[in-house]
Amino acid sequence: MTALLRIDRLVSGYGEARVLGGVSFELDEGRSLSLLGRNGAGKTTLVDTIVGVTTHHSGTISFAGVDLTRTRPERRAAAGIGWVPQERNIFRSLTVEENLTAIARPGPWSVERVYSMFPRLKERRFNRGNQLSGGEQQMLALGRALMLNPRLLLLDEPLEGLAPIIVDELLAALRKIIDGEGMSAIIIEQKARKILPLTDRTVVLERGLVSYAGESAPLLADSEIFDRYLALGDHKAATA
Amino acid sequence: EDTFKVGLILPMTGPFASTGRQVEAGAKAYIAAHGDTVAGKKIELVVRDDAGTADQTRRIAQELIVNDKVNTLAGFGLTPLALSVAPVITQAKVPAVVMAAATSSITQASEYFIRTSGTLPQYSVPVARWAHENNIKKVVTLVTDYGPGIDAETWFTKEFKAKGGEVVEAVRIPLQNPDFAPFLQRVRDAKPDAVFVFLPSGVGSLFMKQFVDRGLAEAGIKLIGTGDITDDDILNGMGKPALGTITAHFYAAAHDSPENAEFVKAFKAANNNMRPNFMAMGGYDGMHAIYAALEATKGDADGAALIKAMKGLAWTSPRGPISIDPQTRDIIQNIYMREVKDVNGELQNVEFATYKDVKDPVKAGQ
Amino acid sequence: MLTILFDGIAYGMLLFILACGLTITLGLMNFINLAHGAFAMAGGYITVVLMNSYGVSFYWCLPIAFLAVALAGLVLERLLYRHLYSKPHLDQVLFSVGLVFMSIAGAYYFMGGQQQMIQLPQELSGRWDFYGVGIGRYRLFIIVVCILLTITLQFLLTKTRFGSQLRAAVDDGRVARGLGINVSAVFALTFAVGSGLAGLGGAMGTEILGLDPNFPLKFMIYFLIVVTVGGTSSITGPFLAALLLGVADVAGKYYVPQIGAFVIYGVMVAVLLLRPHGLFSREGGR
Amino acid sequence: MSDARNEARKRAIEQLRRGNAWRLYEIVLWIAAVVAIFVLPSKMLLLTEIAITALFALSLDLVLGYAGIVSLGHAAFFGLGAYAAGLFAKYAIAEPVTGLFAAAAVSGLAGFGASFLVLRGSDLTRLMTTLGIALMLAELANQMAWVTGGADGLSGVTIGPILGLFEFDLWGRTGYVYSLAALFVLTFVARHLVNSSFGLSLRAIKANPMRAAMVAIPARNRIIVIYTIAAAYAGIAGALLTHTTSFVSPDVLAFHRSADVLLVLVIGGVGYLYGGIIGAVIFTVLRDWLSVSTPQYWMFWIGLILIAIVLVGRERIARWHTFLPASLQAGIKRLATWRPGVKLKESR
Amino acid sequence: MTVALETRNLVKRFGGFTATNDVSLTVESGARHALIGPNGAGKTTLINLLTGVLKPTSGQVIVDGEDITSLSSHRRVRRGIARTFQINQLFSGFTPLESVLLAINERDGFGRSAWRPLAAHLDATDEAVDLLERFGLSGVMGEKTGRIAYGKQRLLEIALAFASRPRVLLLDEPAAGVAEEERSEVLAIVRSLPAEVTVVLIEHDMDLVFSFADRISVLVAGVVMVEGTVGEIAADPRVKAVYLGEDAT
Ligand SMILES: Nc1ncnc2c1ncn2[C@@H]1O[C@H](COP(=O)(O)OP(=O)(O)OP(=O)(O)O)[C@@H](O)[C@H]1O
Ligand SMILES: Nc1ncnc2c1ncn2[C@@H]1O[C@H](COP(=O)(O)OP(=O)(O)OP(=O)(O)O)[C@@H](O)[C@H]1O
Ligand SMILES: [Mg+2]
Ligand SMILES: [Mg+2]
Repeated sequence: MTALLRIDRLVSGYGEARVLGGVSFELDEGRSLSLLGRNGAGKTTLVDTIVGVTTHHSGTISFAGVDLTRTRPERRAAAGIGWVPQERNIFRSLTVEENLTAIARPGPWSVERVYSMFPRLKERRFNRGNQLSGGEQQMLALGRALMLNPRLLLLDEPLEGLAPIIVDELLAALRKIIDGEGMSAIIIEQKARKILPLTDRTVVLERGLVSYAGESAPLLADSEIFDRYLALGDHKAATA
Repeated sequence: EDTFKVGLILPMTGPFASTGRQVEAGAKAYIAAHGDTVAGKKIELVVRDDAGTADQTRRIAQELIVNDKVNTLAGFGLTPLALSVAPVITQAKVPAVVMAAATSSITQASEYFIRTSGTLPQYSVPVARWAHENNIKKVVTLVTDYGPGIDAETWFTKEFKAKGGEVVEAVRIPLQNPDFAPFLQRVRDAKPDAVFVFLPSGVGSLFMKQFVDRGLAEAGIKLIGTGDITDDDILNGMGKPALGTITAHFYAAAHDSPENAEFVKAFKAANNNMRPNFMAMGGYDGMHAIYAALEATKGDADGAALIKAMKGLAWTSPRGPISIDPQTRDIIQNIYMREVKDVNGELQNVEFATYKDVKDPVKAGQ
Repeated sequence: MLTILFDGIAYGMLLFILACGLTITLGLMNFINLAHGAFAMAGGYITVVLMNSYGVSFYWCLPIAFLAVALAGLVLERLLYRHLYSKPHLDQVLFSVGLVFMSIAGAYYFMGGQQQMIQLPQELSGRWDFYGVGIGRYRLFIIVVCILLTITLQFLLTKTRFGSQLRAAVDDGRVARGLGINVSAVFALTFAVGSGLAGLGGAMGTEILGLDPNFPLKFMIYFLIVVTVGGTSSITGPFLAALLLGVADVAGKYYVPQIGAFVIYGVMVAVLLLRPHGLFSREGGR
Repeated sequence: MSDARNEARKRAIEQLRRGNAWRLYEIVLWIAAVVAIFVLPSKMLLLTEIAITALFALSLDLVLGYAGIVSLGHAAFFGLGAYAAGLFAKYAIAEPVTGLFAAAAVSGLAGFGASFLVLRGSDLTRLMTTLGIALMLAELANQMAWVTGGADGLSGVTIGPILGLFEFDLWGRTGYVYSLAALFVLTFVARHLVNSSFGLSLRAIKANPMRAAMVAIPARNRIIVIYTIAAAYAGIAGALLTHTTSFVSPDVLAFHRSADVLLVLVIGGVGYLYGGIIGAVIFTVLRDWLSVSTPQYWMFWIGLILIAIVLVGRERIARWHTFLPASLQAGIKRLATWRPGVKLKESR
Repeated sequence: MTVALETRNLVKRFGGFTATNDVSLTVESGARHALIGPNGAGKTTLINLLTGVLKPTSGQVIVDGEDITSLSSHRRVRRGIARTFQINQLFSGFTPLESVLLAINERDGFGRSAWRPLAAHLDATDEAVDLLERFGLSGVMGEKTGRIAYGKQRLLEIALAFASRPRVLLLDEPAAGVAEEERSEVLAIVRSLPAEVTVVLIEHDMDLVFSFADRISVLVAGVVMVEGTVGEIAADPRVKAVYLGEDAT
């Protein structure tokens, strides 16, 4: 069985500037991956490159056996990639409902199902994108990505700004989506411990390079390994 | 030193570009017909575009005099354009032949201006006279709200009132005006015998259409005006609505004379079948004035000498007999009353009456 | 009195028909397309040439002008415009003014500088007298066409998914693409429709406004006024604005001709001071 | 620790200094402008026009490039200045420098009044509000014929010698020197203005008004001030036109003038002061050259060039030297980063 | 203790929707006050009302005993109120140095100084450099703000609020998007502000809230549901039900 997503020696950035310096990893269908790393490590850049909205320099991205490296972003979405951008980027002149329907693709996720996951959105369905609270925008961004009925979800800090109770619900929902429906996901999160239990694999980025790629479990289980890749000491060393 | 340069400054682009084209074509038609050497000098025409902006006209004039060493300036599509060069030509002592601009005051702004077009009062007054003679008692005037329009309104009204007529209303239309509806409705509601109209030439055709569409003609209101509204250049495209319009002007392409027949033929041949209008005539006769003056000075290109030679010139132009008033340097010419008629499938301004040797009434009155 | 009202409405509708394409390109696509008038002019010249040289009926000219100009718009969009969506507004101004200049010179070259005229079919010229109110037939025709257009456009833009996709693409093109909206196709199609509408406006406007190479510059201000006063977030806004401006302008010129020239600008400035985002824009809209 | 701090401090000051140091291209530009007096005697009039347009565009840059307020009616202030200078010379004092002050005062006052109208609204709204104001003024100039001479223009304006010493000559040399001097002084002032705290706050208002308010910037206040200053600048430009042509007609207020100056500024690039000057040089020279070579169709070529500028991108045009061979590039770079007080060889 | 910040019956309606419903809140001077509540409860709206970004439908805002309800935003900042935004509001074309310098100069009343070059404000530059250093931004001091990583932008957002040396500091989810290990540092900097500075913090990260605040108000559907000490709030079953969820610390 081939991997759902295969990234090979990917170099990308913004215009001339290169942020990712050759990143490789794979993700199988139905599995999930935590993407970790400090501020500025290039996590967002990686996800955005998979979506196709950064400048690609070299390397390949293949998805479900098809090479997507040169495919336009809208085609990638059609191929089954759903995206929650870091800054949410809700379409501000569309209502909540239009935000969901404008990009919808057929599949199990419908407006009603998103509403049942986030009742708050249903209450605000006629509000326009720029009239939502930060957390509501976050919910909408996630709902919007689900409306694409993707095979792979790319979540860039999806928990940021959500109330704890919603975070819990959301994590549960994500688990259900990944385990129950076989959707794959790449999740970026600042608080590694929140998502490590949820994901099978982990990639840690450091200055545009992969510093750890492997199972998630050992990171959680062994605090020494966790610290080596993700904790403060390392941070101090780097800025000194 | 064997060339004699004429700097022709015209609006070749912008809203008044058609003026520029006609004048230029007229001037070129003259050169084509009369050769390019006069009194041993080769005439060279330097055409420049001022886009209808006065400070450009002024700069170009100055540059032509200082750098290109032109011997005469000519052209000037609009009054402010002509006025802006007045200080320059006075200082540099270079004659300037006004070929299109039509406000009376221009020639007073400098001793070095002469004019071969005409002045609005010159052909507005005859309309008033004709209207009076033809039993029109109540008139509404309708003019574009800028210098020439106001000139036309003033002088028509003055003459018409003097003859005992009544101007019931004076309507002015803004220069930028997409729709005539409210103004025409006003005219209609005033129920005059006739409406006297001056509009810049392109606009005239639209006006005419709406005039008919709105049923003013049916309501018995006669359309009279200066020849600008039945500009020969576009008259033929106006179609039926234009028929029967009475206008006064110094030139009609249909003017019946051998000189004119020849001119029109040559002009059309050289300009892709474009019909000459009064602006082309201004350009044509302007060149004649320059030629004749140079002839008279025997090739002496000195500005003062040229101006002196131009004063009092008299000749038979395609438009009829004309002369340059030695006192005012303005043109004296016949003004014709014309009616738009269908002549062999083409609309023409057909002349039916003549006011002979009309002077600019403004200066005549002073 | 009622005649003036009718004339005002008709004049407003004429403004609207010319401006509604711009409502789409400027209002919805957020592209400052000052060359809108050039597309309108193209529609006008197509009509003039077809009617005067080939004797095509006026009614046929309208759809032909729409389609031909839409096609031209599409080609230009693919070749040039699409590179400019992401550029600053000022670049768009520069570009479209460049296009205006070229179109003016082009029109001079091919069509000459004089006013072009068309002869309307018999049934559209003249007017009816309806209990003392003069109803110009052509003016009535314009009003009817306008109302139909407005309804269709409003439906397309607010009630269809295409409309949402368009607005999403304008709000944030990068993210819209990342979420599967074919932004370039949406823009191309919209731009083509906008241009086509300009062409239609030009074809219908020739009779009343005339047509000469300066058309794009001469009427640019009026298009912009309608769109600005109406607000850029809907089609109905500019529609109502055009009505208001038309009636105000005609009535102003009829009743107080001395200040007739100021009316339309005065109304515009007053409206914009009171409602900076346009008379009929939703609060907080773009 | 304090070493690192000192280092950071030095970098900071260096960074800020770089912002307002005289650049080589500026110096070259001014020298070239002065040299032109002697080597291009036949082009004085064109150069005068360039200087006036440049000043006018500079004025627009102050509001557009720095405060982010677009305007399609900037000719209102230019025209007011032109008329003010004309009337002032005709009825009061014929000496032009006094006239400049008079024009600046009139336009500045008008700008102060108008600034309240552009405080709110989007780009489009401001564009149209300013346009509306200018068009109404133009119409007013047309209708108030008893003051302005109406559509025929204000003639009979005679301008005295500058400071009672220098007569305007037919070749336009005095006019050029006069305009250039005004341009230089005002650019110098503007340079200080935009490189100060005040200038930074303007750019902040343009970049993000909400945050600007949250760092205590009184946006209304600042906009009113800069708008008034810019209007005075435009008025001076208009006055220079009156002084060098001794004639005023309503097209000083016309729409095309507002549009042209916007084009000029955008061609040259907004927000760095010299955009107006460079744009004026490019636009005026091109237009003159094209309209001499093809009086009827020059608009076509200008249009083509505008489109090309946009499509190629001003940044890329500005980086033309990157297409040169590497050795030349290095040389140019060194020259371009040169500042007074730094020896050529040292700068890297 | 004196009251630094007070709202009286503050109401904000958007059309038919009431985002802030009769909120009367008092925050004592020098307090470390947290404001929590579900998404869409109206926390940001309240901050917007306090800072003049929004105008209240009714009610008053009082700072240091003075009614500032009708003052514009920049005047409020002058009176010592500063804030951060939940969604970054930065000058993306400025460098962090310029941004901070701007805030400092405005605070010191040099905003109108139109002749003196920026580099000549030496004290301000020093202060700016120190501030950037404290937030770990001196490395990117000279880069365009739009190009630095999101997390650093968040830090700049806070630094800007600091630059105006507020007496009342309103922080709207300052830690969102900041790396986990830096969060506590940021809050440590906030905590190290002089004791008389009043801080109101909105945050969904309960670890931070509980370690930082001495009092907490819980806002639900535009209404203050409860207010109390950390212990009281953490134990309150209603707060658990609507906000904290079960497994909260
Ligand atoms: N638009 C841009 N242009 C240029 N450089 C950029 C741009 N956006 C980000 N960068 C640079 O790319 C690098 C990686 O940024 P990225 O946003 O991918 O980091 P991240 O790991 O997502 O960080 P964070 O946790 O803060 O979101 C940073 O050094 C940043 O300065
Ligand atoms: N301009 C507006 N028009 C209509 N409703 C609005 C507007 N702005 C905000 N709202 C609504 O007001 C409510 C309160 O929003 P607010 O941003 O204050 O929430 P919040 O408590 O900060 O939430 P979060 O924790 O998610 O940031 C939300 O439901 C939002 O949808
Ligand atoms: Mg990120
Ligand atoms: Mg919030």
